[in-house]
Amino acid sequence: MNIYDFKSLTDSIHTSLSVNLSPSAVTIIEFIIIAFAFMMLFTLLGLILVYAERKIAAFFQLRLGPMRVGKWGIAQTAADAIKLILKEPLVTKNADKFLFNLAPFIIILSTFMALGAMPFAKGLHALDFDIGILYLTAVSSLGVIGILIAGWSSDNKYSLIGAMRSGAQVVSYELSVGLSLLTVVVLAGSLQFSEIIASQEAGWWIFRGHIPALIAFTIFMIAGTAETNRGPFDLPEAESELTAGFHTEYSGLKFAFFFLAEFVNMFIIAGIGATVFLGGWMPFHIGNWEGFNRIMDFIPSLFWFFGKVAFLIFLMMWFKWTFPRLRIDQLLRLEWKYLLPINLVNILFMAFIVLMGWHF
Amino acid sequence: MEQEQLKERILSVVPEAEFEITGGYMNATVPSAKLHDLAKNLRESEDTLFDYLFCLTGVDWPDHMTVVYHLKSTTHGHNVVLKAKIDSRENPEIDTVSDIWQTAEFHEREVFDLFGIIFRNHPDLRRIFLDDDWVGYPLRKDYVDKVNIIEL
Amino acid sequence: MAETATNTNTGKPLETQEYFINMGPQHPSTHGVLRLMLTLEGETIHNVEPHLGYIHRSIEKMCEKDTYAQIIHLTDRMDYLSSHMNNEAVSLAVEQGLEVEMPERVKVIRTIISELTRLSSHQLWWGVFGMDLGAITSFLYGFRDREMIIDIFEETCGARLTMNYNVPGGLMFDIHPNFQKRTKAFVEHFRQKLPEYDQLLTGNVIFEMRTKGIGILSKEDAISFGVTGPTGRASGFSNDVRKHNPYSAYPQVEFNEVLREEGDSYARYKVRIQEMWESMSIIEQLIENIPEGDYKVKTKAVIKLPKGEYYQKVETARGEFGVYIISEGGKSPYRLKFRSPGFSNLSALNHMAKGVKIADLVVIMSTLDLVIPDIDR
Amino acid sequence: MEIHNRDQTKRELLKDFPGEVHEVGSTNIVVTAMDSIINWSHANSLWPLTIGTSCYAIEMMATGASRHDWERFGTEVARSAPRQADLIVIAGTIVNKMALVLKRLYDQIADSKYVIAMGACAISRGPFYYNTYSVVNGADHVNPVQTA
Repeated sequence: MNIYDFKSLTDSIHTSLSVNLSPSAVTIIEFIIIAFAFMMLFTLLGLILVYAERKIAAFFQLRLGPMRVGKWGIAQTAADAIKLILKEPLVTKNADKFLFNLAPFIIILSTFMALGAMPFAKGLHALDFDIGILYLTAVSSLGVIGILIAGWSSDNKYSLIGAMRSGAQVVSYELSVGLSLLTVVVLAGSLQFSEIIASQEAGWWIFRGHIPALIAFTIFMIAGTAETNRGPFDLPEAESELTAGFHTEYSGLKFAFFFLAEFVNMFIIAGIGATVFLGGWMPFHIGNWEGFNRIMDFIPSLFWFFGKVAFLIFLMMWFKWTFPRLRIDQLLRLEWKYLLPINLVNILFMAFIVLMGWHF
Repeated sequence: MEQEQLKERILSVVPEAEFEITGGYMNATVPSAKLHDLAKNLRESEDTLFDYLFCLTGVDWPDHMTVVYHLKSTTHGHNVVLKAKIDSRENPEIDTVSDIWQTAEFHEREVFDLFGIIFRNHPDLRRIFLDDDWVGYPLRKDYVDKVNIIEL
Repeated sequence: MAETATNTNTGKPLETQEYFINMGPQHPSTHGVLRLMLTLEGETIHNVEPHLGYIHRSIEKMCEKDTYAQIIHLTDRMDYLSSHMNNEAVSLAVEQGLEVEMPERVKVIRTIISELTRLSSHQLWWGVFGMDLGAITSFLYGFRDREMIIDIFEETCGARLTMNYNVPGGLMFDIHPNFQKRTKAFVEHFRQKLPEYDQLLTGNVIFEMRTKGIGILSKEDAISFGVTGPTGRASGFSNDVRKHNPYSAYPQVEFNEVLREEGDSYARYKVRIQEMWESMSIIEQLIENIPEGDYKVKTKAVIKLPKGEYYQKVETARGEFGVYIISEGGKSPYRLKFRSPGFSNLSALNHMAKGVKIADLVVIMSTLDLVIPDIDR
Repeated sequence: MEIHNRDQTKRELLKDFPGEVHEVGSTNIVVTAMDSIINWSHANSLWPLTIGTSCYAIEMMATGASRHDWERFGTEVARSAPRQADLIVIAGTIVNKMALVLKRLYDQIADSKYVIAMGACAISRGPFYYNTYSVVNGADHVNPVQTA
């Protein structure tokens, strides 16, 4: 279990910094390193996910997708990014300029904060809160404030409708995300990510948690997709209804922030889902098959995590390119009349299973 | 209903109607003042029941204007063409039939827009295709557009 | 509508305010340049007021100056998705005036091409309908198979969209030698693809929630508004011109007029899917033995219609398309009126959309299958 | 054959040029490199505005659909909001009433923006060249057109 542990790497950085510097300076330098790493990750994620989305969409739609910009079109997102950065940043005349400019940053900030608690690999963890899940669910839904501000300050009715839809949607689906995660917390007995992952050493919760874990996972995927405002829940920016929804008036870099945040949010939701239900960086283990488990351990934890995340992201893209969009009242009905009650019963059911010790 | 019966039926409501058969349809030309009553009668009577107005248009003749109504009964399957003759070209007015057939509302707006025929009691008589400040009625024969329209 | 909330301090009902939203002329779901003024309360629509004329090209005025052969190329550009049927309407009206009987070959070819046009139009509609609902994939599926029909057209007459293939007195050219083979191959292919289309949307819970019971139009209203075509037939209004006033080769083929009673968006969807099956069956009945003979009859270079009035209607993909020609005996008509199906269908929009949400308005507009140049002319 | 030197050629070329020409120093390698990157990104990421007035719109849609698939060239993300688009494809006839809207849409697009007039109707009225009272005489009368 000790191979590919990033803890040795992070520890060595920490110790080598501590030799000459005071503890506070070390902390600051480490902050900067982490911030830099996250910025890199953020950009990289944006580039890769946008490209992946285009290629996957093309795959579903019997097309080729980007082909001409670089080999297989890999430079496509780079071209888009440069163009968006250079595009004229417009602010409409009657817009509330301060809030209008603030909104994209709130969204970006919330995604950054969420990335901070994400366990990427064994020992690769910016912060390991003891209330990690609580923190992540809280922070990842901060983005809706940015969307509301964007919609309000744009001085555009389409934006406002989009923002209001988003508000209603995220606030509702936040409950389901939280409750479905709690179902696993009942199993794992901890809110801390490292402990949740460690508790899945004998097998991932989705396999060991009986039917309630499966139900919770399904609900989590539905609610998570809704929380990232992606199709079939892309009502805030419903293209055929509201042109571009809450970001109708945004152009250039600020629009790129919204665009990016959507993809990084998708990564975060997939990351939480992978960590809580699919064991995070934990390799695929089956009970006490020692030999099998050891072979699995040879695959680095980083691959496990990103592999699972990629799978979940693929699922979410599959949803988007298959389903028609819901209507706002149907969306809320789905949450309040179906997902939430099912979820509540599911938690009780799970608690009962845990009490009786029926889980594997 | 056969054409002869229909002719008598229309004559009983509007005695001064004139008839003509062209293009496979029976045309009944009536004065514009009588059109609304006749239309209502034909729409509501059980034996005629012309419930489907499939075409409504205006025609600009040198000395008068007509509004042409193509009617069909979906139950009996017979057709008739009513033509309302409006004597004045300067100030053409006729009663609307949009209270009888709802589709007439749009068609009458179109005729107003392009011919300038005013439909009395129309719920919302505005220009439909052209800008509100457009001058003239382009489908009239005396419409002049020196720039675009070639006169031979 | 929801119950009105009350102010907890005063006990008075809270005031709500209506507001306007301008949808279009540039809007992805108006399919062109239709402009709708929506009066809304929250997301609920109180009133829809269409503003037209953003593509009003004065085709009727132009027709008064053009010869009958020239009019054909303008009709292409009205309802460009059923351009062949529009051409056919004018051709038939002129032939009616000239009292010439078309050879059987012309009739059969016209009918086959009309049905192919209907198929391509319905395919495009299916794709765009999915896109309006948010399922973008259907858009690309619809276009994929539509391209096959377009290829047949291109081979036959050299054009993809504005065909100009029917002319007064027959056809512009004879069919390409490959026509029969390719059409047969297409129908065979599409018989397998259509269930796939149907599966992608029908049966999907979200799709059925979004369409069932949305935008109900009763039969009485459909007749009163003159709503024809698949839209009218979904309300139970039997209006298929191919059945009621058969033209070209329609009297000799067997097909059903697809009728449904519900009158909601789902019914309109189903009617169009079913019509595609009917179209394929019509094509299959005719394609095997296209009669030999001339592809046109000899007409004068400049046609002069005898004095009189002619009304010819055909069934386009959108409904009943009528041409009303008043001729004074000259080489161009004295007055020419196109009765376009879209114009009448649009007039029912406000009636259907009252009290629904914005998202439903998009669905209703999509199922009306509007082509804006057809409305504006 | 007389061989001109560079200055001479330039002078001849500029003979009829109405404005003034200022000499600049040697071109900067950094600037040109930046320029080529910017041009590359503009060329490969043209996001079109979803607007189509008539028949050509269908052909434009066909260009975006499976067979022709303009996403291969990076022209994929059809934006419905003018702020985020780079390209207007004027697909179809422009009539007087629409001209104002088109002008406004053009103004609403954030720089850098490009316009393609697609089809005869948009370029020079096409079949609506005479006898019509409402068609604009080519889209370049409304806003600048880069490609027709």
